[in-house]
Parts: sequence; structure tokens; C-alpha cells
Amino acid sequence: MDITPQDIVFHIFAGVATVGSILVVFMANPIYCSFFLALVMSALGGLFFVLDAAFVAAAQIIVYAGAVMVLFVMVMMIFDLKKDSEDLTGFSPMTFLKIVFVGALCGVLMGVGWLASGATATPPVDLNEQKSVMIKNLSTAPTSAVTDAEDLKKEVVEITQNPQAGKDIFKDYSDTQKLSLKLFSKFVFAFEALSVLLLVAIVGSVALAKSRGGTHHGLKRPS
Amino acid sequence: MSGNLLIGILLLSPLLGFLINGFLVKQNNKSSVRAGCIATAASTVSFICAAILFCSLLGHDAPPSIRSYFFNWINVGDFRSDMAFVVDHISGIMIMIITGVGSLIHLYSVGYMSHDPKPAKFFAYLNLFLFNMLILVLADNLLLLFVGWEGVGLCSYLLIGFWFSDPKKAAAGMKAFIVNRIGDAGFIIGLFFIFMLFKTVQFDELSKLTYAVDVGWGPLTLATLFLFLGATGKSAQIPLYVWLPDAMAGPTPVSALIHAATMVTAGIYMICRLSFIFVATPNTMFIIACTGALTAVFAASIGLFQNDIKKILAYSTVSQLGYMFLGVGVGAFSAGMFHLMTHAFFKALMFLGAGSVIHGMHEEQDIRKMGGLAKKMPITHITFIFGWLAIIGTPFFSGFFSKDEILWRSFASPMGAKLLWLAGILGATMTAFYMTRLMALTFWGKSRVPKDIHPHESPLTMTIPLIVLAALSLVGGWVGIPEIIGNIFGIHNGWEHWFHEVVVDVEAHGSHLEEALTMLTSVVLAGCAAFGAYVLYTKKAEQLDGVKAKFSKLYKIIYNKYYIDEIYEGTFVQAVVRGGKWLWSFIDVKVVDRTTYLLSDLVRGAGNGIRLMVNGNVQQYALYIVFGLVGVMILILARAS
Amino acid sequence: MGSSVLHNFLKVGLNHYLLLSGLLFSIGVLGLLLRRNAIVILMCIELMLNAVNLTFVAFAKYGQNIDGQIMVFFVMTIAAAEASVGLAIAVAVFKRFKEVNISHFENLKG
Amino acid sequence: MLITLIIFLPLVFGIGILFIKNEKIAKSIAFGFSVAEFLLSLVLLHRFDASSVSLQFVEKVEWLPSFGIQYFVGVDGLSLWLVLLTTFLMPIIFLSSWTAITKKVPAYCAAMLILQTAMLGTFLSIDMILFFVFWELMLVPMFLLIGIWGGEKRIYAAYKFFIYTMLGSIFMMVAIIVLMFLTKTQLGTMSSSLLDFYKLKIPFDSGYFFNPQTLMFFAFSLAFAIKVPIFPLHTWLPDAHVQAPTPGSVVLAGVMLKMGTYGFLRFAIPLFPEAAKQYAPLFIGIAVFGIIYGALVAMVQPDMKKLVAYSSVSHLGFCILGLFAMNIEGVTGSLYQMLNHGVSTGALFILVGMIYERTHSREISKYGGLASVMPVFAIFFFITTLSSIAVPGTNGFVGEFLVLLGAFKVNKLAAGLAATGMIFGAVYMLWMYKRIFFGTAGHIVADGDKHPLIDLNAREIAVLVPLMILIFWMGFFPGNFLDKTKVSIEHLVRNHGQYTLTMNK
Amino acid sequence: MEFTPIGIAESLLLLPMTVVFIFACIPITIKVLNNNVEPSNILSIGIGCCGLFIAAVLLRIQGAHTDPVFFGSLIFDKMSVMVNYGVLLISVFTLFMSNNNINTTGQSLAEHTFLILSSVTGMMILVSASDLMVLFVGLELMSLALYILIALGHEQKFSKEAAFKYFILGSFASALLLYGVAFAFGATGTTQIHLIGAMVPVLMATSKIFVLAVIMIFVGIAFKTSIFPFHAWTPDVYQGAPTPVSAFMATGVKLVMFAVFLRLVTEHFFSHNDNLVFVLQILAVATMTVGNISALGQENIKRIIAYSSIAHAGYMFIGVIAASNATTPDAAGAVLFYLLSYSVMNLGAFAIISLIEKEERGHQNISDYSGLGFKYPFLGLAMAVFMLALAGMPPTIGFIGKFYIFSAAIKEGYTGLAIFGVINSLLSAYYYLRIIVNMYMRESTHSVSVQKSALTRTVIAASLVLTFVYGIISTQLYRPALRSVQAIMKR
Repeated sequence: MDITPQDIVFHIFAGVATVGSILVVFMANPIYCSFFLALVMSALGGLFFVLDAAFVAAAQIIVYAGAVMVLFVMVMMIFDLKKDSEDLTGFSPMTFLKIVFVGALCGVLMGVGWLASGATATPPVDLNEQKSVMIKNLSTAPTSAVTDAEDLKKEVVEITQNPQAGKDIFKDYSDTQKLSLKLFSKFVFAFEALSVLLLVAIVGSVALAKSRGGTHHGLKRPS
Repeated sequence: MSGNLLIGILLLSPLLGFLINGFLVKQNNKSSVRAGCIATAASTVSFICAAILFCSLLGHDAPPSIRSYFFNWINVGDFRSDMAFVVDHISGIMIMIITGVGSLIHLYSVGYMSHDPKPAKFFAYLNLFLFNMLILVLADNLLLLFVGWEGVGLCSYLLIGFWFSDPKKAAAGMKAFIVNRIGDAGFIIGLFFIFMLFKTVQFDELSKLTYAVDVGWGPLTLATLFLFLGATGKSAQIPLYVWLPDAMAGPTPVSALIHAATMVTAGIYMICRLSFIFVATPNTMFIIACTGALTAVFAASIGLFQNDIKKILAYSTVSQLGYMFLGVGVGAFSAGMFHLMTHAFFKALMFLGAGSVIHGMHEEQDIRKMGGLAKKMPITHITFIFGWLAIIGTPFFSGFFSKDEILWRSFASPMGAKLLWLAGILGATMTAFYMTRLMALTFWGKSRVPKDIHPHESPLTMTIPLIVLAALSLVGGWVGIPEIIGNIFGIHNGWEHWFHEVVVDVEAHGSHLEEALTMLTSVVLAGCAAFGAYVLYTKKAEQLDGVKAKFSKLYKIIYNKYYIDEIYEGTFVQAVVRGGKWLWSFIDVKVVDRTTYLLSDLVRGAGNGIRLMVNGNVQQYALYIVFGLVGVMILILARAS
Repeated sequence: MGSSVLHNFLKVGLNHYLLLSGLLFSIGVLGLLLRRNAIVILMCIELMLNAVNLTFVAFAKYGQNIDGQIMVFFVMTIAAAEASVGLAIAVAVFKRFKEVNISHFENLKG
Repeated sequence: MLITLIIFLPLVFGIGILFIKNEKIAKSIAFGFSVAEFLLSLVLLHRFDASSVSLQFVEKVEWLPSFGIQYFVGVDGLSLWLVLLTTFLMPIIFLSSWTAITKKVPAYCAAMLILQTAMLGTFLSIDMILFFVFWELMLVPMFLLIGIWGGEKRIYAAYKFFIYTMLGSIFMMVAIIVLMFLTKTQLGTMSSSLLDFYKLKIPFDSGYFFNPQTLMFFAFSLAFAIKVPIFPLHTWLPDAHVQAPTPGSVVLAGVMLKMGTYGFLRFAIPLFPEAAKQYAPLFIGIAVFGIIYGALVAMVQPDMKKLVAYSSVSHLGFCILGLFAMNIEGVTGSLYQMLNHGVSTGALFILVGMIYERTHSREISKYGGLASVMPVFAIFFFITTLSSIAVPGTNGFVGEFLVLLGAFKVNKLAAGLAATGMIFGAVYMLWMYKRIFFGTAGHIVADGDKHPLIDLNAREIAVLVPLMILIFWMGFFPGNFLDKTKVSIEHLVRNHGQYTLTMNK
Repeated sequence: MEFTPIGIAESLLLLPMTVVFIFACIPITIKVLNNNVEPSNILSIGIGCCGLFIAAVLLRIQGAHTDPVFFGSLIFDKMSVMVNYGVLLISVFTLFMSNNNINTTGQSLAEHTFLILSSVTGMMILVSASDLMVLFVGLELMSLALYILIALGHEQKFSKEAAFKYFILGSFASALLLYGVAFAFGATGTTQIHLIGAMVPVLMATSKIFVLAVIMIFVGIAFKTSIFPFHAWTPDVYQGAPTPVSAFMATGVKLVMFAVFLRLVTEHFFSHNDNLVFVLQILAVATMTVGNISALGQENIKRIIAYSSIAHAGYMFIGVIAASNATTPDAAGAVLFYLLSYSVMNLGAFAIISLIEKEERGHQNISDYSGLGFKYPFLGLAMAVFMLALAGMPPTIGFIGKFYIFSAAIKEGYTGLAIFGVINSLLSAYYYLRIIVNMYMRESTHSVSVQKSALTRTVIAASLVLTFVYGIISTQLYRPALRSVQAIMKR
């Protein structure tokens, strides 16, 4: 078990992410904070690459480091940020307490994470998941519905009797293909629900931005 | 059946009188005669019934008792008490005394209360008293007796406090009731003992039982002791006598009827009723005798120097009651009953006489302001002399026989003792002294009546009862002439025989010579004392001050009744009141209530404290979340390992 | 033996990723607790979500289960939505209070 | 239907009265209805079979079947008279408060009537959950009565009353639930019926306090002890009594305190016989202490109502003493004492209310010589005083005597000490009577111009006369009352430990 | 056998929540199309209620299904149907209240309606979620809508502050929940609840990661249900939020989140670990106690109700704990019943608060309620009843709910918890009574006018009726609750 280049890359990115996130917390100027946050996110994107999640890594950099951070920076532009010096709390017993508790939290999380690495389970046989794969098969092989149905039935029986077969169905696809397949089958509902969520977020943000506040009994008061 | 009816009328007639006078007759001055007539009629009807009932008991083939059952009162579990009454030899005598003397006093009151604003109320109470007293003596079981027992106490309370706008008089009534209550509590405990031991409180059932003599302090002794405690309350014995002198605050007829003739003798009656139990408990008997003797001497000694005419008579009553207890204590129940009767006559007479004096003196009661009234109030004077002679034990007057019987029994009875006899003699001597002093200061000697008071003789309604009672004071004792004298005249002592069936007398053992000697001793000593007093208070009155000065301390103590009232006030009363105040202000308010407050303040304070956690700082809230998270994690993970 | 420990530390496995994500998450929490600038607090929340993303991807890799990567998409989307709403609220707050320092937002308490 | 009618009629009327705006009509109707209710309960009395120990007039309807909870009501000798006491007092209360309550009269009438439903329900429920429902329901109208129509510190008193009473009942609730699960394990089906509870064998261990039976016994006892109230838990009572309006005090003293003793009689003692037996000395001790304590504290009270309130502590001590004597005399006496206390203390509160209405003062020291000004009032007060201090011939005597007799059989010392309660009872009552009615005219009586001290009017006499009649009736003819309860009590006492109850239609 | 890629039948099951969301969009669409002119209040609310009603009808038609659909993402079982009914009712009441509330009525009611209904959509997803990720999405949908709803209140400062606080803490809690989901995913390889549930007995003993996952998921949900010590936001947010929104949060969110608790509990997420159960007991007791004693000295009525909602969460949590090891559905059914009963009482109380309050935290102190009882007999009576019901006095629904919870706790052997519960209901009586005392026993110090709103009064009347009716014939509600949880336990 030699140390591979990936390991070294991990350590570099991990170091960058850690230092960056510490700086996010301790930089007084929010603009710097946002810069370091972008750095952390990019580093994480790098780690995603290391973890063979290229598509996710790309999305991470585009969506997070790009879009979301821009949003943050933009909002910061709106605010008048002259009172940065007061931003960080001075050292008080409460600060101490906070650090102690967060340290404890950190200890538990890291400790359990470090010690429990071997405890990852293989995914259980999930008939629903297999069904989703079958549906893919069904859609890629347009034959007569009747025979398909017959085939499907056969396949279902086969898979049920041989659980390992379910895993093998995936092996022909690339990661991104697998992602898309799953996204639109197994997680289709969540995906659709997300669209609603985004709509709500948009409408909500707009409504909030438009709202003028103040109590008005149906009257429209000029802002 | 006729027994039932007669007893019914006997009882209900005073009750009816009470109801009519209490609710129908207008409460004003003018109704005095009407109310008095109604009440007197009611009691007279009772007297007639009582007389008929009594007569039916006479004769050889007469029934030993007449029972009458009205209805069941309490019947719970094993306990049963009926509204049932019995007239037998003992209660027969009692009802005669009660209704007889009662009627006379009712009659007397018509005159006495003629100027009172609320005579109807007075007569109503008087009738109610008669009713309760009759229940007491006629009751066929102990609990019903207790009904009358408390009932008479209640009437006593009402009548003592009759002129309630005087705080002292109201207080005296209350004192009487409460002191009586102490005795009553004892009585009821005694009753419980009796019931626990014998499963019944019916007199006839109890009397049929046989009792093993309890020489120690077993439950039977306790039972009788507690009953005796009840008796000391009602009959004003040491230590519960204190209410009786104060009870003189009531109208004088009340003093005569309730606090001399009838109610106060209830204790004697009760003990005689249960004589078969009492004789089985020699320890109790001894205590009774001692208490009686002590009370007789003690009260007489207080009576020596009192100046209030009614107070003197009151202490005299306490003293005489002591004699009765001495009698029953040595097992001479019939002698006790005998003295009860004679005392009822002469003491009622004296009280009424005193009432007549007070009436004539316009409510003046201090004998130092009297003197020489013999001329102004001849009838009162003559009748009073009868009473005086009776009480000091002048031979052949009623008091002589009964008192001597008691003294002789205390001397000779196996339950008696020489010391008891000696105390009796001492008491008798003192009685002679202070009664003579009373006579001397009131009726004889020079007049010391203030100028603005013009004493006058009382009206006829008042003097007739006096005359009747005077006669009775003379002849009342002749039913129980002792053998040594009776043999001379060939008269049989019917009294003891009469009681033979109901009362368990303890036989006296002594020779006639001893009896004659003791009798002589007491007569001589009493005579000397009386003479001494007469001389002192009529002839040598001016030397008195010197004597007083010589013994000023002793005189003061005695004059202030040995400060017993003050001692009681300072100890028991104060203890109770202070205790109550302490319980309230400390235990109730400071401890119990404060604890409640403390708890609620604690909870509310904790709440306000915890609310400080919600201080508006959102990071603080986040810290709580972290705290909770870490806490839960550590608790679970650390405990797991 | 020391070299063995070092080797174990340098040889990257799932535990390294969990360690890192735990660390990043905790740093995010620390920022949330300590920073007073509303925007920075929002950033810290983003940091936490990123730490979770790392966990998901690591589990996806080491658990041979691509579902983890899908979760990351969801988390990203939600994080973006959250960020937009959060910033909208922050703007609204800023409009009323003229202030983004959260120590001024302590009117509701008790 | 009779019992349901009796329970719920007042509720229906009470809600109806809320919609009446006119005060006079409202109180007339309330009075009329309460009289009708009383007549209805007389029908119950008339039809009651005194020779049966079973529950009578039983009505049973499924309520919460999954828990075996039923609408289950019935009456037997133990509850009969308490029901009648309740219905009897209610018209008297309405009549007595005719002029005393001036604000929000319809609401007042409604509260009283709803309270009546709750009280009757409490006495008549056989199902424990149903009992608990009524038990708790009772708090609300009483809370409002004290709080809305009460005296100066009414709010404080109302809180205290409510919280204190609830403090007791919550643990009872837990115990009831535990019992319900016990029925499931022991009898097969879950039930909250008292009849089933009686059949349970609840584990008991005399050597160890923390055993189910003892704990549940104390859970129940706490609820009832607070209601009674027993000594250290009594502090709500003086405040509630003093601050409550007269009708509230009357109901509180007349009926609600009885719920505690009734609870002991009906539930705590027969359900947990071994525990009750073991801890009977404790309760006897507390009861005796309470008798003396209540009397002594009553003695030094400067306020009439407070005095009467503490006297309740003393009187209810007798009830507890009798109950824990656990013999026929004691229990009978206790039950009788409950009725007595309802009548006599109820009357006392009415009387105090009458004088308060005239002078707006309850301070004893301000009175004196009232008997000359208001003789009729003085007579009524005196009769009530007699009843309160248990003079033979009045109802109080019968009860106290039987209680003491029962207690004496068990514990002589306790009975002896309790007998001193008789003495102190006389002390505080007569002392108060003396200070109010006797002596020289006091501060208030002397300047009668400010508050005309007119003697009682016809309405007030009409209020008091039934109570006075009852005082003597119950004193001289206790058999009339005790005959109805005799077999029930004998059954209860003789079967201590294996008490069961049946029902007949 | 007919087979379709994603069965139409499956898709149709989404119809209720879809309808809700579609109807949610209608008022704002109208507004946008109409030149940004606010449609009339009644129109917005009417459309919203219409949608909710149709959704309810659809739910009724579809009924319950025992198996998960959408590849295990969702499950429309009896419990979700029942909770959905509850959510729909609550949202109707909320909309009714919003009509005349000083803080919601006016120019943005269309958005308000949209957000309420969106939140309802999120809730419906949440209760039907059978996958932790879907659960998270539903939670976020619900929460985001709520954050904005709070911020939209007309209060100048308080609503913004409350929204901001709620947002920060809510996001933090979501992050924790998400972390937990990630750990659960790592430990089991799946996010489907029933699959994880099957592994719990093994994992609890072997995998610390899984234990951590459970804890963090618990914390995430506990935050929303305001279990101590995750409760601190509750009073601030309830106070700052517009009253209808507070009502919505106090009832709807609580209902849904406890339903999620129940779902996890019935899959034995919280069992098989004694320490966990022990800690949960501590938290339950602490929650009740802290909630109740904090409310004792509080003056602001909304904060009182907020603290009381914390306490009630504690009571319900007792039921959850009792359900965690139960084999019978009693405890879970009791929790469900309690949730519904609590919602009814609380909505009524909030409706009254909503009528009485004035702008900028005006007329929210309990001293403002002085003399109200006799001045407004109906409102006074209703408030008194709601307070007594919340205190657990019979014969209201509050009593019977407590009875079910405590009896379930005793049945499962948690007698200690039941005792703490009853003691707490005693403590709570004080502050509920305080409100009654103010209404009936104190003279009013200043005149308080009450808004006239037929809709809000309808809410009050309906809650009043339900409070009594289900207090007396509670079986009619308890039995369906029992059956609905029985269904999920059988699986």
C-alpha cells in the first residue's frame, strides 16, 4: 500500500480547504471571507475530482465557486461595510465556551469519522432501484410491448433470485450516465420537488425584495 | 301506656312552654306575667305528672320502675341508643325535686323578673332547662343522659349570659360552658370505655351485669375516672369548680334552680346511677372521696371572707357538693342523694332569699352594704334563718341528717378514712362560720345600707316559694333519720331502703356510740363556729380590722380565692390562646404557607432564570444547539463504551 | 513504528475524508457562533453544507454507490436556494436596521 | 335516565342562562331550576332501595371503548346523601345570594349550575375516568366564582385553590391509568370501572414503601387530602373561603370538601385496603392533629370567615378520623359528619354573608352587642353554632359522637385527643359568638347609621329555616338518614380487603 | 399486467400536492398579469382554500396505499393521509386568519397565499417522504417558504429579525440533519427509511457512524419541533412572525415534524440503544419543564403560547419515546391524536390573538386582555376554553389528548415520564389561568378594540366546537389515528 499521487493531492487540497475555511472564519473583512470561501469550494472541487466524481466537481466549481459566491459578493456590495473592525467578537467567557463546545463537536465528528472508516456498508439490494434500471432498459430497447413485458417479468424474477445481478446492470455505463439515469428514475421525485423549491425561493426572494414593510390596512404607502 | 303518656307530658310540657315563650310571646317588658304564667303552668304540669309517677312507685307491690320507649335514636353497628326514659326510685326522687323546686322557682321568677325587658326569653330558657334536666335524670341510657347533660349546660350558658350586654356576664356564661365541656369530653370518653367493655350503654342492661372489682388502673377504673371527670365539670368540683362562682352573674332564680338545686347535682346523680360500676373501682372511689373532701374544705375556706352574697352562697354550694362527693366516694350513695335533696331545698331557699334581698336592695349584692335587714324584710329573714339552720347542721333540720350521714359514713365506711371525716368536720365548722357571718352582716346588726336605697319586702309570688322551701328545709330531712335517732322516736330510715334496689351502698361498720360521738362533735364545733361568727360580726365588728391586718396575707389569698382563676388564666387559657396564635402565625403562616410560596417562587424564579437564556442573541441559540448536540453525542457514545 | 503511523496518516482512505469534512463542518459551526456579520454567517452555513457534500462524495466513492453524488446535486441546489433566500432576508433586514451586525438584532428576547 | 337527568340538567340550564340578559329573570330561573333539581333528587331518594348494597339506577354507555372507559353512573348508600346535600344546598344558595351578587348575575348563575353538574357527576360516577373528568371540571367554575365575584385578594386565592387542587389530582390521574392497565393484566380487558378496580389484587409489600399499592394509595390520598383538606395541605382553604363570595364559600364548604372525604371512603380505602390499613395510624394521627390544630388556629382568627374556614379543617379532621377507624361506627359517623358539616358550615357561611352584606366587614373585633340589634339573626346564628360545636340534639353531635366512638375502638389516645377538639370547638365558636353578639355595642354596631343593621327579612329567614330544621331533624332522627346508608357501610367495612360492588338495574 | 415506466397511478398519487402547488401559483399569477395590482384578499384566500379543499377531496378519493411509490421516495400510507388532512385543515384556518390580521392583510396577500400553500406542499412531501433525501427536500421547501412568510410580515423590525434568526438557526439545523443523512447513507448505503430501519438493530450496536447519524437527524427534527435545548428560537420567532404564520408554525410544522418523528420511530430509528432512549427521556422532561416554567413569568401572550408550545412538544415527545420501543400502536396513535388536538386548541388561541393584536407588537401583552372576557363574551369564552384545554382540563380535547399520551407512556413502562408530564401540566395551569384571570377578573385598563372578521371568527368557532366535540367523543378521532399508525407499524 504505497502512497499514491492522489493521496498527495488530497493532502494538498485538504490543507488548502482547512486553512481557507479557518480564514473564512477569522478574516475580518467579509470580502476576504468570500474570497477564501471560494478557495475552499474550489479545493473541495479538487477533492471531488480525486474521488472520481468529475461531474460533481465541475458543478461544484461552476455553481458554488461561481454563481453562489458571486451572489454573496453582490449582496455585500449593497451593504455599507465600514464597521468591520467590530465584527469579530472579542474574547469573553462566552467565546471560550463556544470554542470549547465546537472543539468537542469537532472532536466527536473527527474521532468517529477517523475510527469508523471501515464501517461503510454496501448498498442493500433494493428492488426499486433495480426496477429503475429495468425501466431504462425498457426505454432504450423499443420492441413490442408484450414481449418487453414478458422479458421484464423474466428479468425481475432473475434479479430477485440473484441479488448480485442487480449491481452488474450498472457496469456498462459511465459515471455521468449513471448519474443521469438515477436522477431521472430513482430520484425523479426529489428532482421535481427541487424545481418547486427553487420557484419558491425565487418568488420568495422577489416578494421580500418588493415588500415595503410597515403596517398598512390595505393602504399602499409610498416607500 | 299511661306511663308513656305521663312521661311524655312530663317532658314535653316544659318543651312546649319553651316553644311558646320563645317564639310566640312577644319579647317585651309587658309580657312578664303572661310568660311567667305559661312557664309556671308548664312546670307545674310537669310536677303533677312527676308526682303521679312517683306515687305509682310507692307501695309494696309497685313496679320497681316505669319505662317508656319513644323511638330509636342512634343505631349504628353495635351501638344503640334509644329515646327511652325510665322512672325508678332514683330518678323518681330527682324529678320530684326538679319539678317541685323548679315550679317554685318559676313562680318566684314571675315576681323577680317583673322589671326585666325580656322576661319571655328568660322563662323560655328556664323551661328549656327543665326539659333538659328531666331528660338527664330520666334517660335510660348513658348517651341520652349525656344529651340532658349537655343540654342543661347549654341552658346554664344561656341563663348565665342572660344579660349579655354586660361583657362580664357573657364571659361568665362562656366560661361555664367551656369548663363544662372539658368535663363533658371526659364523660364521653368514659362512655366509650363503658361501651367498649360492655357493648351497651343501657342502664338496665349494665345493672344486670356483674363487675369484677378492679383494684388497679384497668379500663374499668379509667372508665369511672373519666366519668367522674365529667361529674367534676358539671358539679363544680376541684379542679373544674371555677365556673360556678362566676355563674352567679345570671339572674338569681337561675342560681337557685340551676347552680344550687338541680343541675350541679347531676354529677352526683350520674355516679349514683352507675353506683354498681363505681363500687367496683375502689381507686376511683378514693379519688372521688378525696376530691369531695378537698373541695368541701377548700370552697368553704374561700367562702369565709367573700363579700358578695351570691358568691358566698356559690362557694357554699361548691362546698356542699364536695360533701355529696365525699359521700358517694365512700360508698354512701344514698347519703349523697339524701344530701342532694336536702341541699336542693335549703340552698334553693337561701338563693331565693338572697334574690329577695337583692331585689329589695335594688340589685345590690355586697353584704358590707347591708345589715339590719331583718326588720325591713321579715319574711325573707325568717325563711333565711331556716335555710341557715339547715346548712350549718342544726339538729333536726334537714341538713343535719344528711350531712351527718355523710360524715358518719366517711368515718365508718370501709372505703372511708378518718382523715376524710376530719376534713368533713372542718368544712362543716367553716360552713357554720361563714353562713352565720352572712346572716349577721345581712340581717342583723346595724344597718349599713346606703342612703339612697330603701329596702323593701318582696312581693307575694316571691315569698310563697320562700315559705314552702323553708318548710321543706325543716322537714325534708325527716325521711332519712339515722337509726340512732330514729330508734328513739321509732321512725324507720326509709331513705336507704328506698334506694336499696337501685343503688349499691357500701355498708358502714361502726358502733352507735361512735356514730353519736361524731354527730356530737360536728354539732358542737359548728355551734361554736356559728356563735363565734355571730359575736364577731354583730357585736365586735370593730375588732375585725385588727384581725384582718394581722393575717393580711392569708386573708388576701383567701379573699382572692387562692388566685385559682388567675392561675388557670395564666396557665391553661394563656397556653391555649398563645398556642393558637403561635400555630397560626408561625406554623400556618410562616411554615406551611411560606413553604407554598417558596415552592412557587422557586419555580417562577427558575423560569425567569431560564428565560435569561433566551437573550435574543442568535449565536447564543446556536450555541445551545451545539451544546445539545455535543451533550447528546457524548452521553450516548461515552455511555455506550 | 512512528513511520507506520505517518504512513497510515498519509495513506488516504475514507477516514481522511470524514476527518476533513468533520473539521470543515466544525469550522463552519465556529464561524456561525463567532462571526457577527450576517453575510459571513451565511457563508459559514455554505461551508457546512460543503463539508456535508464532501462526506456524500466520499461515501459514494468508498461505498461504491453513486447515489451519494446525486445527493450532492440536491444539496447544491438547496444550498443555492437557501443562499438566495438568506441573502434576500439579509437585504430586507439591512433595509430596516441599516446594519448587518447581528448583535443589533436582539429586540426579541425573554 | 334519572341520574343522567340529575347530573346534566343543571349544565343545560346553566348554559341556557348565559343567554339571558335580564338579571332578575336569570336568578329566578336559576332558583326555579335548582328547586326542580332538588325535587328530582327527592324522586331518587324515594325510589332508592335502602336494603340493597348494590349500585342503583345504573347507567352504562360505552365512551372510549379502546380503554374500556364508560359513561357509568350509579348511586348507592355512600353517595346518596351527598347527592341530596348538593341538590338541597343549591336552591338555598341561590336564594341567599339574591341580593349579595350584583354583577354579572347570569354568568354567576351559570357558573353555579355548571358547578352543580360537576359535583353531582363526581358523586355519581362509577367510572374512574368519568369521575376524574367531573373532578377536574369542578375546578373551573369554582375558580371563576372565587376570581370574579370574590373579595379583595380573590385572584390570589383563586390561583391557590386551583393549583393546589390540581396538584393532588394529577397524581391520582397517573394512578388511575396504572390501575387501568392492571385491569388489563389481571382481568383480561381494560377497564376504568370502579367495579373492576375493586376486583384487582394490587401488589403490596408491607415492609417496603415503594410498592405499587402504597404508592397508588398515596397518589389517591394526596388528591383527596388536599380537597378535604388535611393538615399541612390546608393552606388554600382559608384563602379560598375568605375570598370567595358567600355562595362560593357555601358550596366549597358544603359540598366540595366532602369530595375529599368521599374519595377516601369510596376509592382510596377500599381500593387499597392493605395500604390503607397499614397507614391508617398515620392518617389518624394527622386527623387528630388537624382537629386540634384547626380549632386552635380558628380560635385566634380575627376574621369570621377565616374562623369558619379553619373550623372546617377541624371538622373535616373528624371525618378523616372516622374513616380511618375503619369500623362501622367510625365510617357512619364520618359520613354523617360530612352531611352535618355541609349543613352547619353552609349555614354559618350564609349567616356571615348576611351580616357582611349589611356592614361590609367580617372583622370580629368590630362587632359586639349585635344580639340586641338583630335578635332573630342572633338566634339563627346561635342554633348554627350549637350544631357546629356538636351539642346533643343537633346533627353535629351524632356525627362527632359516632366518629369518636369508632376511633375509640381503634385508638384510645387518638379518640381522647380528638375529644379535646370538642372542647376547643366550643371555645372558638362561643368566643366568636360572644364577641359578635354579646357585650357592649361594638364599633360597627354602635354607628348603625352608616349601615342599617336591620334584622333578617323574610327571604333570609326562608333561606335559613330549612337549614335549621335539618339541623334538629338530623340531630334527633339520625335514623331517617342513616337507614339508607346502613347496609352499604356495613358491606364496605365488613369486607375490608375483599370489597366488591355489584349493580342492579 | 399493465406496466408503465412511471405508473400513471403512481403519478396520480402526487395529485393532491400538485393541486396545492398549482393553486398556490394562481393568485400571484393573477397579480403579475394584472400589472402587479394585488387581487382582493378574498380572492387570494378563496383560491388558496379552493386548492386545499380539492386536495383534501383528492386525498379522500385516493385513500391510503401501503407500499412506497416513486422508487421508494414516497409513501402514501394512512398516516400520511391523516396528517395531510390535518395540514390542509390547519392551512385553511391559517388562510382564514390571514385575511384580517394586521400583519398579513394588505398588499402582499397573494404572495402570502402562495407561500403558505408552497409550505403546505413541502409539508405534504415531508409526511409522505420515505427517503431521507426527499424528506430533506420537503423540509427545505417548507422552511424556505416559512422564512419568507415570516419576513413578509408588516412589522417593521420584529418580523425581519425573527425571520433572520429563524433562517440562520434553521439552516444550521438543516445542515446538521443533512450531515446525519450523509452519515446514514455512508453507514447503510441507502437513504430509504424502511431499508435503514431494517438494519437498525445491527447498526446501532456496531456502527458509531450510524449512531451519530441518528443523533444528527434527531437534532435536525428536534430543532423544528423545539425540543430543549434546540428550542430557543421558538419564542422569538413566534413573537416576531405575523400571528397567522405563528399559528401555522406552531401547529402545522409541529404536526408534520412529529409525523416524521413517528415515521422514524416506527422504523425503530430511536430504539435498540438504551443510552439514546435515556437521553431522549431527559430531553423530554427538560423540554416540558423549561417550556412551562419559562412561560410562568412571561407577559407577552405570543411568547407564552410559544413557550407553551415547547412544553406541549415535550408531552408529545413522551409519546414518541413510548412509541420507540412499542409493539402496539397506542403510543404513536396518542401522539398523532395529541398533535391534532393541540393544533385545534392552538389555532383557536392564535385566532383570538390575531383579532386583538395591533401593529408593532401592540396589544400582545396579557394585561391588554384585562376585562376582555365580559366585553366580548364569545371571544372571552373561547379563549378561556382554549386555555383550559391547553392546560388539560376535561372535558376538552386537551385533557383526553394528555390522557392518551400519559396512558401510553405508562403502558410502555415510562411511568416516571408520565409523572413528570402531569407535574408539568400542573405548572402550565398557572400561566393559562393567568390569561383567564386577566380576561375575567381584572378591570380593563385601556380600551382594546377587536377587529371584525367573520373568517377568523369562523376559525375560533370551529376550533371551539372541535375542542369540545372531540373532547367528548374522542374515539372518533382516536381510532383513525390509531389505525393510521397501526398501518405503518405493520410494515
